[in-house]
Amino acid sequence: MFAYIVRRLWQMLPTMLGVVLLVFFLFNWVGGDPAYILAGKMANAESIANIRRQLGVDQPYYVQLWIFIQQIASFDFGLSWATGEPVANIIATRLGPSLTVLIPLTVLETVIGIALALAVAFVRGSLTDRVVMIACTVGMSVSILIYIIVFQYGLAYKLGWFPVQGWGGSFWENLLRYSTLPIVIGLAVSIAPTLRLFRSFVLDEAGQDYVRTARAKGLSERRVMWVHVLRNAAIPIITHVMSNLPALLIGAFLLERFFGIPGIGREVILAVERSDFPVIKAITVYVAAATMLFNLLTDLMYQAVDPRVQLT
Amino acid sequence: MQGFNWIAAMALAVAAWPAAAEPVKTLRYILPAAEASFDPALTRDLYTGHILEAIFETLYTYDYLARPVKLAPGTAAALPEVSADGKSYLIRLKKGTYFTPDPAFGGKPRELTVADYVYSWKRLFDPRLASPNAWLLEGKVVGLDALGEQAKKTGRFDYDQPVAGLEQLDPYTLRIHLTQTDFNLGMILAYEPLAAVAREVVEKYGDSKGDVGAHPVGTGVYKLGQWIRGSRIVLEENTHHRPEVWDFQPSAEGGADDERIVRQMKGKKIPQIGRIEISVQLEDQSRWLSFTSGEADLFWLDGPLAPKALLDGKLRPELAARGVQLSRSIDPELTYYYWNMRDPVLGGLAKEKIALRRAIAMAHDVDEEIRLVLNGEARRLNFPIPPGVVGHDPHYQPLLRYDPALANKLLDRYGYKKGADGWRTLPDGKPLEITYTSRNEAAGVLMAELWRKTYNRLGIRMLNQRMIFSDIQKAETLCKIASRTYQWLADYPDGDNFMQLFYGGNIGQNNNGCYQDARFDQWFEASHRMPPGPERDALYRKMARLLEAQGAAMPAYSRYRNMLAQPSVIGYKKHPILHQEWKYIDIERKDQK
Amino acid sequence: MMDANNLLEVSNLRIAFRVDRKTTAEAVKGISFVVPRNATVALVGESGSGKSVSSLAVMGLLPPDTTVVDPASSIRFDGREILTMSTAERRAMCGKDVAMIFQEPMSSLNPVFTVGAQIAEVLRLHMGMNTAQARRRTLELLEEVGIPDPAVKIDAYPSQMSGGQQQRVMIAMAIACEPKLLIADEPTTALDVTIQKQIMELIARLQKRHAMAVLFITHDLGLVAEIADHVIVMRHGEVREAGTAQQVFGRPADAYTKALLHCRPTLAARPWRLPVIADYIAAQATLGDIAEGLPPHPVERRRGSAPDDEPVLVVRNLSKSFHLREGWFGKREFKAVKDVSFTLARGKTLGVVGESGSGKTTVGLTLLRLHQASGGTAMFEGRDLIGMSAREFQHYKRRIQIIFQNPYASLNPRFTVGEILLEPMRIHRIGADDRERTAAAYLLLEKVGLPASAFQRYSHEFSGGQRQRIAIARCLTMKPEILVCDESVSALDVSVQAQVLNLLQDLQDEFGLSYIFISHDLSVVKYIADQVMVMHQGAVVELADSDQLYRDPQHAYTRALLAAIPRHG
Amino acid sequence: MTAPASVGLWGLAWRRLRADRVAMASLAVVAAFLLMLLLSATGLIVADWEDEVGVNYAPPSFVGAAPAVPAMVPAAPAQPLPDNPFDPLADDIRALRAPTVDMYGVADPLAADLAQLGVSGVAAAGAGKLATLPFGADKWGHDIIKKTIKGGETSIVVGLVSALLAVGLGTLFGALSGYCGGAVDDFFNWFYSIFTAIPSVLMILAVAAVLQQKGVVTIVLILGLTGWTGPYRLIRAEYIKHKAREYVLAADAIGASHWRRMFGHIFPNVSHVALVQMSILVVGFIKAEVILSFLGFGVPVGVVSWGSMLNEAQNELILGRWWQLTAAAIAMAMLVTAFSLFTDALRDALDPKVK
Repeated sequence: MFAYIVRRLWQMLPTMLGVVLLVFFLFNWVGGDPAYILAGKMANAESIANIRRQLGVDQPYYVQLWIFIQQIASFDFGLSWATGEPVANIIATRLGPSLTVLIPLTVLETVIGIALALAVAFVRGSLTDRVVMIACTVGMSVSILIYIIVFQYGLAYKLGWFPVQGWGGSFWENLLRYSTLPIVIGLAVSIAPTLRLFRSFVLDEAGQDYVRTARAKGLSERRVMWVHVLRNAAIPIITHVMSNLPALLIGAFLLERFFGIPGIGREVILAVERSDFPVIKAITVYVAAATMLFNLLTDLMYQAVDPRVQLT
Repeated sequence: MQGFNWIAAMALAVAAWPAAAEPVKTLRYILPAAEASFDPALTRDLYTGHILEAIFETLYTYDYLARPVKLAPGTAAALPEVSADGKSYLIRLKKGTYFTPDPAFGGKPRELTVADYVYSWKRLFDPRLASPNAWLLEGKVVGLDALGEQAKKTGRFDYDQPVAGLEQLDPYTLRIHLTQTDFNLGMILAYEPLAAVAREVVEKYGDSKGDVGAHPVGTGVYKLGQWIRGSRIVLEENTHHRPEVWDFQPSAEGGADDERIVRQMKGKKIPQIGRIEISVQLEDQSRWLSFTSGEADLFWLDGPLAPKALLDGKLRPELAARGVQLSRSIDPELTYYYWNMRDPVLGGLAKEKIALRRAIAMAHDVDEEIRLVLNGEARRLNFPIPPGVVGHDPHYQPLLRYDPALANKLLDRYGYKKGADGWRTLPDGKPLEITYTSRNEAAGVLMAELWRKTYNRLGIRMLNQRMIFSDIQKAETLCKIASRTYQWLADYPDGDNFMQLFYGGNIGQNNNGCYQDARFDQWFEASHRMPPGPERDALYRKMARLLEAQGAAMPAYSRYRNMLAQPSVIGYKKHPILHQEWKYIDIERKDQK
Repeated sequence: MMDANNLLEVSNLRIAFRVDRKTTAEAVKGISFVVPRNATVALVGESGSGKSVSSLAVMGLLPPDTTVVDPASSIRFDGREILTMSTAERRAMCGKDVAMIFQEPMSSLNPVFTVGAQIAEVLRLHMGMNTAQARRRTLELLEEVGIPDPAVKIDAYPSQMSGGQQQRVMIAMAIACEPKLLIADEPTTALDVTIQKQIMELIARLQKRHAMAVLFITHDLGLVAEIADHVIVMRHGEVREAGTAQQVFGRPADAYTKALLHCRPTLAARPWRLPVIADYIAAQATLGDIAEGLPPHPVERRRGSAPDDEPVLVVRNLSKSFHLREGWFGKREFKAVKDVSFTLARGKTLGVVGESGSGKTTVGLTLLRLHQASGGTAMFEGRDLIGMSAREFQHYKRRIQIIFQNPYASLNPRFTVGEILLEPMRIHRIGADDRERTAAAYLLLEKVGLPASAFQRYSHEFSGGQRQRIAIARCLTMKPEILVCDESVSALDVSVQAQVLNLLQDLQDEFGLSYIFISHDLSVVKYIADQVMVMHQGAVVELADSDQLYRDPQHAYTRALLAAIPRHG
Repeated sequence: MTAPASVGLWGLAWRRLRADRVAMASLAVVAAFLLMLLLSATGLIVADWEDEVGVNYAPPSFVGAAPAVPAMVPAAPAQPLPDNPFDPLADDIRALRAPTVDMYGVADPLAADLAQLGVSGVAAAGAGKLATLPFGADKWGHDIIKKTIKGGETSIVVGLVSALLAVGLGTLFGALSGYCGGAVDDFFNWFYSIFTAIPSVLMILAVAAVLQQKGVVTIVLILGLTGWTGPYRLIRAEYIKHKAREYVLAADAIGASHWRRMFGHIFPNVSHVALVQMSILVVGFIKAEVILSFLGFGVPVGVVSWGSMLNEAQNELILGRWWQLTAAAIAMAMLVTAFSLFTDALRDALDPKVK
């Protein structure tokens, strides 16, 4: 097991290197010149040269690349160009709010998705099934932007069920007061695709021979679904949920912007708007690393769920 | 629904929790963009400026009510004594101003002296800091620039080395020696990058690569409380601040409103509001819904939201009925269009080029731009110096007026013939295409669409180039932008700050149209050395006319600043230069939550 | 009507499947049969005969949304009508009174639960046992079905067991509640012959010990000869013949039954041509009733190698290893074929037999260089096919061809039959132009017994046997000298198998082709091969003339294989 | 030539599809959109969408004209230089407006020309503009219905072209990777793992942060270059699966070249995967274009897309001008729903179980 983890980590290195090269290529080569943003409104050539020197962007590319690699290895990406805040600090402090929304969202989405998928799979092929699936498709075809605008206006402002936006200091306040509506919207947006996906996972399994065996044993349909099918469908479900998490961290930026949640996604957009390259670079590299680690974690979880998997 | 109720109950319980310990008056405010570093030397945006202005203090500030704006002493005891040649300023400090307590001072109160200002100004020239605000004093103070040059060579900025131009007569008295005549230095000294920071604090928390931007320690009325970056900033009253009392006179144009404010506020201690809670909200809808649902007390009604609250520049009746107050002022800002004088197609002083530029200017419907792009939230401006700024001429008549028919005739006359496809060519038959550059965001798109209509009116092909801000700035300093809509917000409310936009010596800095004309430059240099007055105004009028006649640039408008206040806010009036007025106002909340 | 001695009475069972909104396809056309208590009844039929559908109907396992059971149908179990039972009643019955085992034990067991848990689940459900009781009983059951070391295997997952053990687990699960009826749906088809025999014996033993009835469903009539008391032969959803085993095997009344009995090659005889169903049906139509089937062909075919055989392919020390990645950079070698040597004579057939994993298929693929050999030589016309470059081998490709096992996978589904036949000729520039090639293709279609209209149709429109003919025609376009038949008839129904074997034999007679005939079916190999090579775990254990090998096997493994062949008649 | 009874797999799929009523209905909707696209792309309809036919924000006819609008329109042409109605100095300016302006001693280089040409005055602005339109007007007075159709053209083209690019890349890479295996596979897998390690939103943002040129081509490139991973994974798996299939071995045995096996034999058998991926991506990309527009990657000026409309209309909604948002959202939802349903049916119809 340990050897397996070590080997997997070792295998991540080339990918990580590729990510680093890609990010470096994008930002240090293709990207615009940050000095002009930082120089302020009365920029002259001399002050710009000075800023370039301070940022190190006047160095040859290979030197910059080496510095970048050192930064990654030491987890020190220096300071944000826009705010002067240490990048490591940015990531550390923005992660909490993001997770406060995303973890309950993911858990609820998964649980509700599974429950509905099994319920729909009970009546597969029926009119109810078809109607639900078409409703899901319609639900998916509306842009998330519209969900947010309408839900915020309707539920928070008109009905006053939730605060319009905000973020407080205490975890419980954030979770129970400010995160509720973003989670509701996140659920409304994500439940349709999740349900469709989970349904297909469940139906794939429901067509397997062992399900026929289970029925031949005289098991109730509920037990067949919830025990025999679900346990097998859990494998693709875990893959889906786990591989989605890191992407969701960034993907929730619209929610974070509209509801004033100081999370990672919002920070990325802010950084993009301010051309704050160190922040984008760091987040990109770390999210890529997180994605890879999550993949590893997923594989480790397989072992718990699926006895056929041998991690060697 | 059981579950929902339970959650709601929990939420209420949680919400009610901090309420018990809050006897202080609290003002809630919204910033539409995230704040940056709280280091005055590094500030570049007005959002951060709000906070800096509250925490740090400059030598001078502005009178709250006086219009046109009037300089007033801040930490200085009085307005500066300026020598007749405008080259020497004598400044005295008020005694008894203290920095807020900080471990950097070893637990002892620390009084503000002129050395703090000298230190803060030196910092702007430290190459390691690469301050974007050095230009405020660049080339002005004797010996200060040399110190920066020396640091570039040695790699270390010597803060202990005295500067000849900054003569510290005693801890409370400073004499500044300027390299040339400048009557505007007082206004520059009111600009928040020149506020005082304490050397001990900077050295404790680290400069440049350090973290002093996260530990603002100033002498202001407020100090930083809770701070969740990019989300929530809480300012608390600095109880050690030197005692001040609200004492302003109503201004002539303020009328009944000013009278009321004076009546409500006069004699009160500054500040009345003990706590400012600022939240950062990036989306228009979120901000607006926050304000209307009562989650904010003061609201900056920017751009796209204006029609929601205003109708023909007045508060909508339903809001007025709720007692919402509107404070509306014109920003000391100039929006103008420039055509690059070095552009091969547009530039130059040849007559057909002037005709081309003036025809374009005449075909542009500024009023439509105000109506559609700005939702009516701007005032048409014919003169390059906006209202509220010294040197503005309200009676100036524009030479360039909207007349697309005439513009087309002018182009016909100068040989810009229309081809078979309906598009004009250059007089020599080459294709005519003009690039208009705008920012890569919603407003940039709208402006480009409007300009496309203008060029379509003339039968000229327009290409829209959309770039991120930094790239535009880079291209502008290299004279590579053909035409653009440019906005300039006053650093200090004097015409000089606007006319320098067209000064030949500023090409590569902010003369983005790269306009250079010997007469203009000569008039500008002359005006620069004059104190404000009719003589200087006359020069400004000639300069404005010359710009128009040559079709180098066309002033367009100044935007309105609309602030909404909830009924509970007392004594509020938007100041055109100050970022915020929190210390001058009061709030009266019956249901103090 | 109800005979108390009959455990299961199926009468007038009529089942149809909905194809789309308008059309339905009838799979079972009003069949009736009974299963007496304590008896073993074999339900025999080829694919599409409706035998499995009938058994699934008994268990209520047909997909409810697409199945239409005729209301006049009746299935009575132990006196109770199953078709009108409530779901709960039926559930209580399934797994307790009636149990079922399936063809694919691997996929029929839930991969994520231990076998113990899956068996105990039935016990807890139907017998009301608690966990400890169920575990004790599970151990007994595993012991009974012959799982070695049950105390360990009870906590094993299905994937950790062999196919035979998995089927034993299925059986243990089925007999856990002492059912009155065990339905076995092709329980041995997916298993190797030696395992097949063991499972058959196990079922027979358990049937006796537990005094239960067994409904045994199979396509292989020969398989049930030893265990069935009653035999029901089905075809196209109808019962063709029903009777006691003695009666059906001894005096079959129906032509189809006879055909089934005789189409399959036996070890005992080697007719010049195998009889096919059409022969019997035609005979029945013309002669009315024939007591003994068709008279056997007068001449028996002689097989065997002769000293004057001209060797066409000489294989020496052929080996093939696969490398499995292991560890950081390490690889593990797996030897699939170990030093195989043989000589193939012109116009003769070399049979290669072995169980799954014996490497017999790999030998074939390696000879065609579809797999790269790890070592050895294959001399063809004095050139080594293994050692030459890929470019050189391109010219030899058309001379050595292969027919695969799965007729459904070996033809490109997006090509018409015409395209399939023309492609090799175009590649090897056989024929002057496409017109000539088309003419050749039509000739070949005729030769393999397909109508000319097949040329423009797609392979999915053909049955398995027809597809195998197309595959043969494709090979023939290149006029090869050697044809590797890799389990080419194993996936076909018995009656079709005979047709294809006859075709292969005809072609050999006509063109003098040499075959390497790879199969797990010893009877078929005995029939078609001159020489037989027995492979086990990648190595050749025995190579001899076929008659000699079957008469006097030298190696213990060969003997075990031969002993496992079911015999009848 | 072909016997009527003989139908290929595609033909069979089409038959199954035709039996599915939902599929046919959604196909009809998609076809209608494509027809509209074709007509508008060739300029047969809505070529005049840029005409400012209505007053600004003219409401839909069924709502009725906004009361404030007619009051404002005639005011505009009344004065050559319209004053800001709330300009406190309006009267002074009017009073002071003289036929000639004071030049303050600055010479006007064009004085002579202008004197000859004379002042022509301003053409009446807003004259003849409609107070209401069938589904209202946008900020400029463009007819929303025409704009929506024109916007659909851009959005669908962006979706189709970038999906084509993504699927093309994914298929090519996947085919090479799955078929060749070994080092080629390792290389493409490395590439794939890099692209999937970075979430696509972040990838798009990163590219957004650095890219200079904005426009339709940029959007297509961003989407296409980040979207190839999904098709790649599936096509690669299919190739690995098919490579070992007997018909491919048979093709090898008859001497078909690698190229022929890859694209002549295997590709037709995996093309349905590419087709389904393609339609999934079209839907995804049409939706992604909205988000890109929100982030300022929108289409260039003079071009309209549903994304740019939604982005524009986002702020109109809180001002009570819901029609542009509604029109774009409904049009998009209709197409996307129909396309998704069709994709589902297509996937079922192409179900490779037939093989």
